[in-house]
Amino acid sequence: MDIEFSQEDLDFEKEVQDFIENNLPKGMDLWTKRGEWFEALRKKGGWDVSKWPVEFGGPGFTPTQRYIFDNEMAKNSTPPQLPFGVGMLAPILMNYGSKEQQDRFLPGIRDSSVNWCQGYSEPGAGSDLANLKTKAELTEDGKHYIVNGQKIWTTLAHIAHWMFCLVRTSSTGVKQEGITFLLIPMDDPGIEVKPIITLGGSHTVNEVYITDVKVPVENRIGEEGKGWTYAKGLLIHERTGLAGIQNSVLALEKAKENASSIKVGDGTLLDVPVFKNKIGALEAELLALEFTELRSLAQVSAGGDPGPESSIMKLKGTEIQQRISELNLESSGIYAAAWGNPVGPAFAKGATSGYLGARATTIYGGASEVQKDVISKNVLGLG
Amino acid sequence: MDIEFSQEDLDFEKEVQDFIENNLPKGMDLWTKRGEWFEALRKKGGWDVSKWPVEFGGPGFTPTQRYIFDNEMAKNSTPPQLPFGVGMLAPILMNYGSKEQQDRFLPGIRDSSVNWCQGYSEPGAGSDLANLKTKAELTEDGKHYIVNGQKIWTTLAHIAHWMFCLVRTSSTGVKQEGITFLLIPMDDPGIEVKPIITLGGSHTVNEVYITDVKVPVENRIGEEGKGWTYAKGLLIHERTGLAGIQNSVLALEKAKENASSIKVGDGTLLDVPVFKNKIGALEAELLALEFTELRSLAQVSAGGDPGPESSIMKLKGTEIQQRISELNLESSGIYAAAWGNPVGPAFAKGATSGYLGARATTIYGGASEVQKDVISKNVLGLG
Amino acid sequence: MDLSYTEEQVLLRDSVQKFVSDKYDISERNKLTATDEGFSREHWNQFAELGWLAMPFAEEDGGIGGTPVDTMVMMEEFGKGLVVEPFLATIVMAGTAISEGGNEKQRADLLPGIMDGSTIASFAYAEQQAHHDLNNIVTTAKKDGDFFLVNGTKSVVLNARSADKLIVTARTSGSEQDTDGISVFVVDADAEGISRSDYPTVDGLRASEVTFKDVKLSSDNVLGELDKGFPLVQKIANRAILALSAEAVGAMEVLYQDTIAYTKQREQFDHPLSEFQVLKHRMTEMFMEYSLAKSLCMKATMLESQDSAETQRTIHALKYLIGKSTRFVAQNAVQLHGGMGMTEELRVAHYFKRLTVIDSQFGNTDHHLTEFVA
Amino acid sequence: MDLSYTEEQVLLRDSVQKFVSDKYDISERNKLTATDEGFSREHWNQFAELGWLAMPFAEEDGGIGGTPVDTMVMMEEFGKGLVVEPFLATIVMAGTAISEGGNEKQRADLLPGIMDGSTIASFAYAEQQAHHDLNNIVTTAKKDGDFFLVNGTKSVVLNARSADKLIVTARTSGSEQDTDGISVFVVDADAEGISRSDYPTVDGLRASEVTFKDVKLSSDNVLGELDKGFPLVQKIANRAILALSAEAVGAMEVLYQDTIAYTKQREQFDHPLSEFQVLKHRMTEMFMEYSLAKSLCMKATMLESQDSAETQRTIHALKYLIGKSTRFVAQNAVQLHGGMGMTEELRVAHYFKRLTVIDSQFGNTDHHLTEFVA
Repeated sequence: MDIEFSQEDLDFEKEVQDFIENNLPKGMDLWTKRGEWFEALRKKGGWDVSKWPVEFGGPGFTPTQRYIFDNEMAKNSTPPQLPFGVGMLAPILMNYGSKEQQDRFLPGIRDSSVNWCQGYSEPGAGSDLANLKTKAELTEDGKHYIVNGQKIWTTLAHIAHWMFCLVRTSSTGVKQEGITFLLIPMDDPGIEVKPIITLGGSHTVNEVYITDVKVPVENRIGEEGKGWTYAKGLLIHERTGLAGIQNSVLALEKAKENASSIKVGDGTLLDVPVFKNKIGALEAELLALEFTELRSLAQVSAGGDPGPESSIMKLKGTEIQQRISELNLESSGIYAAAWGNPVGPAFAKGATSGYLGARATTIYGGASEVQKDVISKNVLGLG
Repeated sequence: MDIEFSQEDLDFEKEVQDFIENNLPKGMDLWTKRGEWFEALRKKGGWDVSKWPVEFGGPGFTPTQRYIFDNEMAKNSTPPQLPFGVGMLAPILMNYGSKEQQDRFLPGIRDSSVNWCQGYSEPGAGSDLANLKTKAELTEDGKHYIVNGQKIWTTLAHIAHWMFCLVRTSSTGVKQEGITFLLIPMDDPGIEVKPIITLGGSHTVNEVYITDVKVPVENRIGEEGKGWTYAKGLLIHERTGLAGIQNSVLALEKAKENASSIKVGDGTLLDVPVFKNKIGALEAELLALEFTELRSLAQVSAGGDPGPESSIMKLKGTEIQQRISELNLESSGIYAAAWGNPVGPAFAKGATSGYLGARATTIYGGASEVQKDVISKNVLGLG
Repeated sequence: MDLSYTEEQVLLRDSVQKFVSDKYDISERNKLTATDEGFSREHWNQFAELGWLAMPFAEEDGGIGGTPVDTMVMMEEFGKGLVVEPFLATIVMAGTAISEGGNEKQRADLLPGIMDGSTIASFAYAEQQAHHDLNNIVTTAKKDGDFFLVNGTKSVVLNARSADKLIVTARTSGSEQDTDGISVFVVDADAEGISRSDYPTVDGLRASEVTFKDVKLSSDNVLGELDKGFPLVQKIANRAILALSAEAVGAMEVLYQDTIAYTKQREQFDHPLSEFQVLKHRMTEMFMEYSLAKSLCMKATMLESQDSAETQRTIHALKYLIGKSTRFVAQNAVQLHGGMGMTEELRVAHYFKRLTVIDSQFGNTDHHLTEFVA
Repeated sequence: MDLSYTEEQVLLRDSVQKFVSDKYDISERNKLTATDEGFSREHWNQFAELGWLAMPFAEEDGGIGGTPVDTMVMMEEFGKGLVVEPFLATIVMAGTAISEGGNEKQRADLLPGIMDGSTIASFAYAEQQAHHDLNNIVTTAKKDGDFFLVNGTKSVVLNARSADKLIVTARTSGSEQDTDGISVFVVDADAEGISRSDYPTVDGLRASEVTFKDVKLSSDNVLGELDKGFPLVQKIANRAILALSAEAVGAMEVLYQDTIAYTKQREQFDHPLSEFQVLKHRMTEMFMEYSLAKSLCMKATMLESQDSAETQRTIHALKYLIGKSTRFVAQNAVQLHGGMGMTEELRVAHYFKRLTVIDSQFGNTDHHLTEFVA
């Protein structure tokens, strides 16, 4: 048992740190020179698609390398990629798509020239994702599907060129069967996108209405009726990713910094016991969660599966994200009330919307209550 | 709206205070002269049976008087009566017993010459009380029941002369029906009492084995098959009583006093922020719960029913009892480990057993989980 | 002891309830919060006609002579409707300042306009360095001959944009954290040297940063005793806390009931959400939090009405408990509404935002817990 | 990075597991706790034969040269079995004092007896006025010519009744709360002037109040540097906390698993308890608390093994988290066992009591949170 990385891994960590030091645009350049950054990552050997396997141009990282890579990126707040193409659709294409589909779609995904959105959720199917109703009927000639239905909570649908979509091709049998995985162009006249304004006041998610959209069968991934199987494996992966543990480590440091800038009496808010103890409790749990992630990584590195511990990461990770957002809300004091205009300390401007927006983390990607159902069943063996 | 008591109620309060001042034995006398205390209560006008109606020799208190009376008794830690006879069986006898039964049993209940225990719980029926299996079969001549079965968690069965008991006389239909209310003498050779030693190390509860006990039909209260109805009304009453709010007010003061006797650094434990804030949070909730009890009382005084608020009192009251017991456990510091021998500060001797024993409060008398089921159904209308 | 409302209080509650049910569905409220002032002058005039604006003021001042209990009755209903009119700023905050601090002439000059709805007023007390400490004031009012010159900036002044009068706290002696040396002034909102930066609040109301630059005031502007204004500030804060707490209780009632209604009709995994035991228990806990908060709100309000010695401690306990319970109820209302709870479409989001703001006003839950145990 | 056990550690774990499953069902344990000493000398000798008592000691001292990770492996299994033998007192506490504080002669004199099982030893450090502060010591060791005279009372000294040697902390200079001026002594448990009052502990072990009256010691009895003993005390406490935490992790594992098993077979309202969603989620939360505590226990133990600068802070975080999670897991294990959980009959009550005691040892959850944020 050894908590230190091996020398090889330490060398790799140094390599990543040096790369970031030399290539990450500084200050405002971060926004204007994102393209150059991704280009540098690509040239480094597929670091732009760090999770892709070697045969598709990825770097083929070991689990430990991937962990180190992700951590260093998080620590340096490097610009994120939109997850839908590179992170979500690509693995499905690689595993279940045909060679033609891979050749057709992967390049656009990789160079970010094509934006994707994920069409899974529906109004009647929240955490009960398999309960979806959007219907795809094969035309008589067997060449097209006619798709009708409605998707909701579709993140960035309003800037997407394509949507990967779960649709129902059969409604006999259990509801997980009869679901098919289709790729639908968003510029089809039968597609209508309506914004949903959320609690934090922002427009990220949308409703997508699909009316008589004609989708060629070439746009179907894998077999008809097997879409749920294709999507499910990735959902689990998505959920682990939603834990955002390294981001929380950074966010907690920032929250402490914010509190230390707030004068209270002769000290700062960070000296107020009730607040300080709350931070302490949170930090202790985060330390434990961080190491839980490492335990899971160690098991994967040793060729095992991620272990039962990994199941708790989304649950606990999102709860911690919410609690950190509460700390910032509280630090902003009376300015928590202000909207829009920056008044009070600089961080206060984002504090309330951060708090409001964070409520979504325990709802999206499988509500915490559903996660607990799943853990009690799959991990603890409770009916 | 007026938070003050009426002049009449204030006069009554004074009367109770004076009575206690003049009659309550002091110091160690409290243990040797209990009899005289109860005798004085009786002579005062049925104050020994403060909840009994006038026609049975009780004082006929108004709801407010009863509240004041109970509070003053709690504040002065007057010796409690065992609840089984005076508090639990008597109201059932008064409401459902025959004149003969009342004349036969009430005197012994009132003068404490006869100890009673409650035979409701069974091994297979915890919070699901109606699921009881103890069987009573009528003899052919219709003069006796032959009772067989087992009761558990029977408080003070080992010193009881009689047990009031729920037994099954029919097992067709829904399980709440077919339950009959019987009075069984504990000196019957078919009764065997086995002690259960609980977490706090004490012997209060027992298992009671009932084998071929022959009970005359004169010992049945009310009709056969209606026992559940008789017992149920009182269970609700028992549960409200279990909240122990005034006792918690006193116990919290005592817990603060205990903590203030523990030196920590240059102050006391009461100055340690994490501990102090925990007390503050508890005290605020207890203030709210105390006033919730008053709200309920006010509604009863005005001729209404106790209102939905009363349903939360057992739940929250027992949770608060447990939290107070945790404070004492923590104040006792390293001496929390010691058992039996008095070492460390005087209060530490009872602190750990108090903490262990308090775990029962959220289990007995309807587990908290069952209480929540009941509130969600009856108060919130959730199926 | 009598915890039931008087006949007048029942009538008052019913009239506010009727107003709310007639005027305040969420789309109506959204229209109001999108206007410049963020509320309706028409409603405000109606409040005046109904006598609501005169309620807390003494009969000798032309008011109705109500107590904080009457204000509680109204605020709880306002809370249920998320009413946006400036009752808190004008009647509770400024009104308390004038009625409790003003001399006969000041009361006669100022209260009639407040009661008839023609004067909007607010209370400018908060400052950036103060966090939640009422006594932490660096805005100064320096004696200059017969006058005072006021300099400083006040933060998050509610409805300042609409106000005719501002009640301002300033330091006339002592240093930053002294309770002594604080004075309370009443100022024309358009006095020379006053400038504002206006903004909407998270919950759709209006607030401003208000800067005072050599604003010239006379001793006629002083409410109460010079240098000894802190008890008045504390009194205003206490009344505001009671009002906000009653509003929060009303809002929590709507939230737990909306959540029950939503979970009954929303199906997941082939069952209404309301059949899931975990959600049933959660809603029970929401109801419990609401009930306990309501109890303590009633108790503290009655103690304040009867000027009890326990009042101050109970108010600290109350604002702590309100912060704790509103957070639990509001967060779980959103959680149980799922994605829909995150949208501006349902009213749950709006109640969530209002309750978030209430916790930030006059000291948050941590602040009052600290004061309570001090 | 490698978080798997070495081959030796796997063997070690398996051998402790085998011992526990052979020797430690709850009725066997009850027999042991009812004996005078509260544990079995036979078991202890077996521990020695299996090499467990020599595990943490350096090879040059005749030990096996294990790290705190090896101790963790054993303690976690001891925790699963609620093992009563004095491993914590003799090996972890006294053993650390001697191996980390003793000079070559002291190690050579004392360690062989400890490792072969013939010497039982304990650590007498706690005092009534200290609450949980390690540096708060009023027991004195006053220089008297070539000797020291020790006076004072030590509380809750584990296994003192069986001990041949006691490690004692005393003040050789400075005042009550100084970290300077603390010295650590090793004393014969039957030295003149030592008296004991023995009692059982809540969890069935043995402890004593130990009073020192003019106990005469020489400089040969000093472990480490005179007046500079505090870092050694801290080291002993840290090792004890790691051991107790691993034991607690083992005990929590049994509790959450026993609760799952019990709820599967116990029916209420015509369903096994395990089908009620509220209980399923509660058990999930118990599992989560256990998992997180286990993670932090592993991390802190590895940091201590590698003598990292982060160790001290992480150990404070750990003992805080262990206190928090054991309370949640133990309380809910009892709650979900219902009345049966309250009886001495099932083992859940015994684990509950052991975990309650662990929180009181070497600083409770509040104490370590306060230290963690200091």
